[in-house]
Amino acid sequence: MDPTTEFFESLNHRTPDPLLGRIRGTVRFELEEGDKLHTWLLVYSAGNVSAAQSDRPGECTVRTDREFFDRIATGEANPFAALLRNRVTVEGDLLLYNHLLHLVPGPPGAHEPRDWVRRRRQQR
Amino acid sequence: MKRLVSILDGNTFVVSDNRGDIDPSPTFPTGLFSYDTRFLSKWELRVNGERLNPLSVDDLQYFESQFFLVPGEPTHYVDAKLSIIRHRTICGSFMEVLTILNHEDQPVELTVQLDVESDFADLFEIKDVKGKLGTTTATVDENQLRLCYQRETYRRETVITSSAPAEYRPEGLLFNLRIDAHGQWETQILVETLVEGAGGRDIRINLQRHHGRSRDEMRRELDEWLARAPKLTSDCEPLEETYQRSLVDLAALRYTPLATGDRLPTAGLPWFMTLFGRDSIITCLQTLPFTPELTAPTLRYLAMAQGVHLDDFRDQEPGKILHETRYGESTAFEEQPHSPYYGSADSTALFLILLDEYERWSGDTALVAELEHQARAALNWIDRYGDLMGNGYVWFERRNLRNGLENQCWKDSWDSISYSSGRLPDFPRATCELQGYAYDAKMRGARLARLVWGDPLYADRLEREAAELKQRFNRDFWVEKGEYYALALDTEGGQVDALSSNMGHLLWSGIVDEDRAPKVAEHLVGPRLFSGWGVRTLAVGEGRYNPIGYHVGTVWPFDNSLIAWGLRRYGFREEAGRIAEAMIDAAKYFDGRLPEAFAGYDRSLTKYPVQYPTACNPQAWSTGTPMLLIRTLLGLEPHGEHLMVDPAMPEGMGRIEVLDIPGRWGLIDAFGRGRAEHRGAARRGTD
Amino acid sequence: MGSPTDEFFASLEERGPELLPTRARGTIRFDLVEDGRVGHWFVAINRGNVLVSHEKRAADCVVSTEKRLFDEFATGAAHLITAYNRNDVSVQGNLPLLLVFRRTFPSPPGTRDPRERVRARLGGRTGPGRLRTRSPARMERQETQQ
Amino acid sequence: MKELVSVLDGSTFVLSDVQGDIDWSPDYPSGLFAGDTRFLSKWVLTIEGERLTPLSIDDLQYYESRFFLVPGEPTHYVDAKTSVIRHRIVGGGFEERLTVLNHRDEPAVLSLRMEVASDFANLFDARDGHSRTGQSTRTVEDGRLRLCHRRGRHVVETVVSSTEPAEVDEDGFTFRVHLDVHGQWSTTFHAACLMRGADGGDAGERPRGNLPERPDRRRELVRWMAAAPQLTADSDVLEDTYRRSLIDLAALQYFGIAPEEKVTATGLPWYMTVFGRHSLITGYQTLAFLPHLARNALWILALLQGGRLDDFRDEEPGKILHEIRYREPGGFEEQPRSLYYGAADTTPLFVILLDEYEQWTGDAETVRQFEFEARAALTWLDTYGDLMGDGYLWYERRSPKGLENQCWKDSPEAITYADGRLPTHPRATCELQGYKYDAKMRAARLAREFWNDPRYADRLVREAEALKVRFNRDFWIEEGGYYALALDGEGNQVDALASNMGHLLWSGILDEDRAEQVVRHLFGDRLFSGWGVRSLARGQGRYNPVGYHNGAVWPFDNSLIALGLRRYGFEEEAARLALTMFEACRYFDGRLPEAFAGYDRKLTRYPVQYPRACSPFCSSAGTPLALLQALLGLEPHEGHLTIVPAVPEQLGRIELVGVPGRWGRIDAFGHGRLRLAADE
Repeated sequence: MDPTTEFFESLNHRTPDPLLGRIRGTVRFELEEGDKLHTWLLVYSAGNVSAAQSDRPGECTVRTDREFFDRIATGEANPFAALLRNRVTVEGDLLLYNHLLHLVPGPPGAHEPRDWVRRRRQQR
Repeated sequence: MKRLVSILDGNTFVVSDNRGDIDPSPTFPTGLFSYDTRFLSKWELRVNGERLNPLSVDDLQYFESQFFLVPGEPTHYVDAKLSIIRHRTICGSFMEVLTILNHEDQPVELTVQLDVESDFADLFEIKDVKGKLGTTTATVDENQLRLCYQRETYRRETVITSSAPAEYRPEGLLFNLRIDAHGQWETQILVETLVEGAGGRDIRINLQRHHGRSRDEMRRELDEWLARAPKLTSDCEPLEETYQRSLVDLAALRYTPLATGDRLPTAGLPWFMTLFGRDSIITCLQTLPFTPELTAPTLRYLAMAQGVHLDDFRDQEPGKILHETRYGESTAFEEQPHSPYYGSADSTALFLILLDEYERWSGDTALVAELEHQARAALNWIDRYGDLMGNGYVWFERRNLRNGLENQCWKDSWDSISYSSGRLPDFPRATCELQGYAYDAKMRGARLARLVWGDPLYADRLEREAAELKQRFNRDFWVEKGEYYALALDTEGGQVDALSSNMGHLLWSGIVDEDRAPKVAEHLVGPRLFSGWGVRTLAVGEGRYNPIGYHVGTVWPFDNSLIAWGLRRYGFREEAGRIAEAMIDAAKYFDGRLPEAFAGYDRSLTKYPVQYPTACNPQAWSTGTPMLLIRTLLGLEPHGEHLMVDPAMPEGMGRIEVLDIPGRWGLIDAFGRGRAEHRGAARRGTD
Repeated sequence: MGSPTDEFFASLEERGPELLPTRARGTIRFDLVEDGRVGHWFVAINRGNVLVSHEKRAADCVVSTEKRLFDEFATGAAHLITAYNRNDVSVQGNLPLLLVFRRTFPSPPGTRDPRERVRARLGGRTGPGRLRTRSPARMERQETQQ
Repeated sequence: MKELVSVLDGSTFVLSDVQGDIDWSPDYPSGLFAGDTRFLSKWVLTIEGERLTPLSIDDLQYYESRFFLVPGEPTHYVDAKTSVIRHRIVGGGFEERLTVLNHRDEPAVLSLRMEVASDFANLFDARDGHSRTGQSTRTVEDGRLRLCHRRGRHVVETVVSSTEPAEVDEDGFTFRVHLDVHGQWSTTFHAACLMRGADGGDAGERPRGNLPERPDRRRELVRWMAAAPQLTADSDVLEDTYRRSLIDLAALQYFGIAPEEKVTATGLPWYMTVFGRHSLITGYQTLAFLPHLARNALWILALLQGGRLDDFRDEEPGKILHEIRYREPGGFEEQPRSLYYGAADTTPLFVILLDEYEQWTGDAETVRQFEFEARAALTWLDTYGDLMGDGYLWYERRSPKGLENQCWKDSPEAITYADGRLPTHPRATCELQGYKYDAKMRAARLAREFWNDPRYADRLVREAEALKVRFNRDFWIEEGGYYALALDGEGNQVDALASNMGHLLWSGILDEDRAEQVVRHLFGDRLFSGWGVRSLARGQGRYNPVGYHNGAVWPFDNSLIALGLRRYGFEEEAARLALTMFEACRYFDGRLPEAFAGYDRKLTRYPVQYPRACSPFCSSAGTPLALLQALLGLEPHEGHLTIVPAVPEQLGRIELVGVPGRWGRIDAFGHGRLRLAADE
C-alpha cells in the first residue's frame, strides 16, 4: 500500500485524541497522479477522525500531487512549510488544515530528548 | 543611531529613512515587509532627478506617517519653490499619497521618478545576504508594475499602481507633470503584497483583517481600543505618557497569524514581528489588567500549535509550547526550523501560568475547560521532555545543531549563561528561573485541576511535586558563599554561579524560601545588579559583564517588571517601588516607549539611559512593562470575585488613578498615592 | 599742510565736540610707523572736547600701525576696524574708547548724501508735495476708466 | 535634516555629527568655530581604523556634551567589547576627554586615532563652499600639532595637544592603548584657538585657548537662572520652555568686540555675532526677566553707532548697526561685514528700547548717558532715514554687497505686491513707520523727564502725531481693510497682506477704529496657520509656506504681535497666539527655532521645521518670555508693575515669582480663566 493510502486508512483505527476534542469539520484532499485525481475526505468529529476516498466537497480543500503527499504522510515533509511555499495549496478553513499536524507522523529518525542527551554525553 | 521611521500594522511594516526613502541597508532591515518577506527593498523618490530633503516627519499614528520634503539641499536664504508631502499608511496594503505643492507664482514642469525594487529577502537573510535561489522579474503593463519572485512553487509578488497616470517601467514609476502657479498635484500609490497560495490568490485571503481596511477604520479601531482600556491619570506625567504610548504600541503590535482570525501580540519591530511563545505570554501577563482581550486568543493559538511530535530539526516534543513561528522563504523551504520552532524551555510553563492568571482575572473557566488537555500535555512535558537529566529539573539542550538556539531560556544569546569566572557550562543547562516557572506552573495547574477539571487527585500530586521541587531547588541552587541563587546548574550538578537578574524571577514564581528572600532582594537593588536605571541582566564584576552586552549587562525593562512584581509578592514594597520608579524615569528619556533593552552603565556615569544598539522598538514585553509596573505599584490582585488594591508607591510619585479596570468584577477603579506629596501633587490636569 | 594724517589731527580739536558723545573720556596714543621711525599722536578726550599733541605719554589705549595706512584712514579710504580685524592695526588697552573715537574719521572720498542720490535718480519726485499714494487696485480702476 | 550635535558658549561653538566627529559636509557647517572662523574642520575618531557608532548623547549643559559610542556598526546579537565616551566642553577653546572602556574578560591593545585638520574657513566660506585665500601650514612640535593659517598679517592657529603621550603626525594623533581586563583608559585633548594680534601675541580680547573652570561655569549658570524670576505653572510645556529659554539665552552670551560686557549672539550657526535688530528685540522681550540684556545691547550698539557716510557699509551718522563680524570675514573688504549698517529699523528700535528699559528698571543714569546717541538716532530718523523727504522712514542700499531689504524681512523677495511683483526702491515698509512713531513718542518722555528739554519733547510729539495721521491715510488699503506692506519709490502702496502690520499694534500707530479689522486679518485663515501668524498671507503671489520671509512663521514676530494685541485690548487674541506658540514649543523641545514652516496646522500635526533655521536663536528664545509678559499683562506703569492676567484655560495656573524692576521684586500670578473659542 502506498504511504498516502496507508495514512488515510490508519486514521480510521486511531484512538480518540482529546487534543482534537473540539475540532469538527471536513477536509477534502485532491491528490494528482499523472492525469489521475485521487480524492479523499477527512472528517474530524470531536476527537474521532475518519477518512475515505470520496469526491464529496469539504470545508477545506487541500491540493498537491500524490507523490508529495506521500512525503507528508510519512513525516518527511512539513505541511506548514509546504503551505508557505505553495507546494500544497489550501482553500477554505486553514485551521482545519493546521490540525493535520496532529495526524501525520513526526519526522522519521527523531530522537527522544533524554536519549539524545545520554548518547551525546557518552560520546565525550 | 541613523534616524529611521517605521509604521506598522501587525507584521506588515515599513522602515524607511527620514525622507521616506528606502535604500537597501546591509545592517538594518529597511523596506516594506509583510509575513517575514521584504516586498520593497528600494523606494526612492526624485524630483527632476534630485533626491529630496526632509523638513519634518509626523508620525501621525502607528500605521500612518507623513514626510515634508523639499528638493535639493535646503539653504538658508534660498527658499524652496516646491514642497513634497508623502503621506503613507499601512492598512493591510501600503499606500502612499504623494502631494507636490508648487509655491511659485508660475506653472512648473516636473519629472517625478519613483525607483522601485524588491529583493524579496527573507528577514533572516538581511543580516547575512546570500544568493537567492529563485528569480525575480519585473513586468509592466498599462496601469501597473508587477515585481515577482519565483522559486519552484514559491511565489511572492509586489504590485504597484498609481491613481494618477504614470509611465510604468521595470525600475519604477515616472510622472511628467505640470503644476499651475500655487497649484498642487497628487497621486495615490498603492503597493500590494501577494503571498501566493491556492489558485494564485493570496494565502492570507481568509484573514478578515488582511485587506481593505481604510485609514478611517484603522483610526476608529484605535480609538475604540483606547476607549476600552482603563483610564490612567497621575501626578507623574512620565507615567501617563508611557501608559498612553504603551496602549498605542500594543495596538500596533497585534497581528493575525495564518489560520485564525484572532489578533495576537507580536514580539518587536523590526526583527521579531511574529509570534513568540515566551514574548506573547509575558506580554499578556503584563497587560491582563488593561487589555485582557489579547490573552484568550494567544492561549488558544499556542494550544492549537502545541508540539505533537518528536522533531529534532524543530526541537519539538509533544506538549511543548512553540518558541517562534515564521512565514518567510527559508522557513517555507525548511532551511530554517520556524514552521514553527519549539526551542524554548520556558514557554510551556509560562503557558500554564498565563492560563491560571487569566482565569483569576476573567473568571473564564470555559477556556480553562476547553484547554484542559493541552494544559495537561504541557504539565506532562515539564516532567517528561523538559527533565532531560531525569532529576526533577527543567533542562535544555538543542537537537537542531544547524540553526537551533543554544540557550533556550529568555537570555537566548550564546554567551548569556556563564559561571562567575566567565567560563561557559556544558549542555544541557538548567537555569534557575526555569525551575521557578515549573514550580509555579504546577501550583497553578493544581488550582485549575481542582477548580475546573474536577481532578483533585491530580491537583494533590502537582502540589506535592511542586513542594518537592521547591525544597530541592533551595538546596541545589543556593550559593552559600555569596548568598544568592545560582544562575543555573551544569550537567554535573555544579552551580553556574554568576550573579544575574534571573533570580529576580524566582520571587515572582514563589519558589524562594521566605528566609532567603531578603538576601535576594538586597542583591537585586544592590550596586552590582542595580544600575540606577534598573536591574542589570548580569552583575558588575562577573567575567562576562558588559554594560552593552545583550544579555550580559544591559537592563531589560520586561525583566525588571517581573522582578518588581516578585518583590511585591514577597513584601518588598520599597524595593519594588524603586525599580518601578527607575523604569518610569528611564521611559521619559525614550519618549514613553521603553526599548527592548538599554545599556547597563551606572546611572551616575550617564545622565540618560544609554541606548542599546539595534534594540527592537517597540518591543511587546517592554511595551507591557509600564502596565505591570502600575499593577505592582497599586498592588492589584484578584481575590475570588474581587480585585484587591493595596498601593505601595514611592514617595514623590504622587497620585495614580486607574479607572475602569476590567475583570470578573465588571469594571473597578483603583487609586494610589505616594506617601510624600509630589511637587505637582496639587496640580490640575493641563489639558 | 602736510599729510592727510596731519590734517586729520589738526582739525580734530575743532570737529571733536560735534562728533563725540559727551560721556567720552580718556586718552589714546597713535604710534605711527614711517620709514622705521615711530611718530606719536596723543589725543586726550574729555566730555567731547579733544586735545591733540605729539607727546609719548602712557594712554588708556595705544594704537600702532603704519603711517601710510593711517593716511588712508584719515582720508576715509580705509577703515580702522577692518584693518584691525586683519591685524594691520594693533590695539592695546581700552578698545571701546577707540570705537567711540572711530566717529571722527571722515567718509570715503566722493561719498554723496544718500538723499541726494535718491533725489537725483527720481528727478524731484520726492519731498512732501509729491504724488498722492495709490493702491494698485485703485490704479487699475483709474486705468480702466480712462 | 542630518542630525547634528552642538555645544556652544557665546560665539564659540562646535557642531558635530552624532558620533561626535567633525567631517566636511556639503550641507552643513560642522566644525569648531570661534570668532566667525573655523578652527577645526576635521576631528574624526577611529579605533582599529573603524569609525564609531553612537548609542546615545547626553547634552549635559549648553557648553558640554557626552557621547556614548561603540566601534563599528552594531548588530543585534554581537555585543560590542569596547565602548567609548567622548566628553567635550567648549568655552574659548575646546576640550575633549576620551575614555575607552574594555568590556572583555581579557586585556586588550587597541590602536586609536584622532584625525585633525583645519581649513580656517570663515563662516561664509563654510556656508558657500568658497576656496580660501592665504597659506596654511601644519607642524608637529613637542607632542602637539600646530595648524596655522596666514593671510597678510592675519594669523590664526589651532594648537592641539593630548594629556596622554601620542604619536603625532601632521594629520593627527595615534595612540596604542593598553587596557586591562574590564579596564579603562583616558586622555584629554585640548584645542586652543589662537588669533594672533599684530604684535604676534594672542589678541587679548579674542577667544582664548584656555578654558574657563567648569565649576565656575556651572555656578555662573546657576546664578543666571536664580537671577531670573522663578516660574511654576500647571503646564509642563510652559515650565520646560521657560527654563530652556533662559538657558539658551545664557548660552548665547559672549564677549564681543569689547571685553567689558557680554552681549547676545544671535543664532546658531549662522549668526553667532551681534545683530542690532535682534539684540534690541531680545532686550525688549526679556525686560521683565533679564533686564541687563537690554542694557548690554544698548551699550554695545551705542558704542558702534554710525559716525560717517560710508556707501560700502550703508553707514550714516546716527544709524544703529545691523551686523558686526570679526577677524577674517570682517578684516578683508570682500564683504562689508566688519561693521555693516544696512538696517532701517535698528535706529528707532534703539530709542524704543532705551525708553522701555528705563520704564522697567528706573535706570535714569543710562538714559542720561546715552542722550547723545539717542539724539543722534532721532536726528537720523528725520534726515538720512527719510530718503524721500516726506516724513516716512525709507531704505535703499548703496553698498553693492549690501542688503536689498533693510527691515527685518531682509531677504531679496520679502517685500512684494500682492501679485508677487517686486517694488522699486526706495521702500518704506509699514512697521518702520510704526517704530518711528513709537520712537518719537518715547523720546519725548525721555527728553522731558531726563534730558531737561521740554521743547524738544513737544516737537517730537507733534511730529509723531502728524506721522500717525499721514500714515493712516497713506498706508490704509480701503478695499482690503488692512495696511499696505510698504510704499514703493513712486509712493504707491505695496499691497501684499503680511504679518508686518501686526507690529503696528505694538507701536501704537494704528487708528483705534481700524485695529479690529487688522486683528481679524491676523487671525484669518490666510495669515494664521494655526501655529502662529505667517510672515506672508496665503494667496499672495510669493506666498510659500517654506519661504523664509514669504510664509514661514517667525516666533519673534508673533511675540511682538501678541504684545501689540494686548496694547490694543485684544486680550483673548493675545492669549490665543501665546497658546499656539507654546503648543508649538512642545514639538521643539521648548526651543523655538528662528522660523518654522507656514503650512496649515490642519495639514501638519506638528509644526514643520524650516530648512536650516538657526536654533537656538536669540529673539526666538526671548519669545516665550515676551508671551508670558503678554499672558500676565505685565506693564510698568508710573513706577509700578501692573499685572492684568489673561491666561487661557488650557494653560492653567501661572506663577512668576520675583519679577525684577524699579519696584524691587514683585510676584505675578495668573489663572487660566479665559475660555477661547474653538476654531479648528
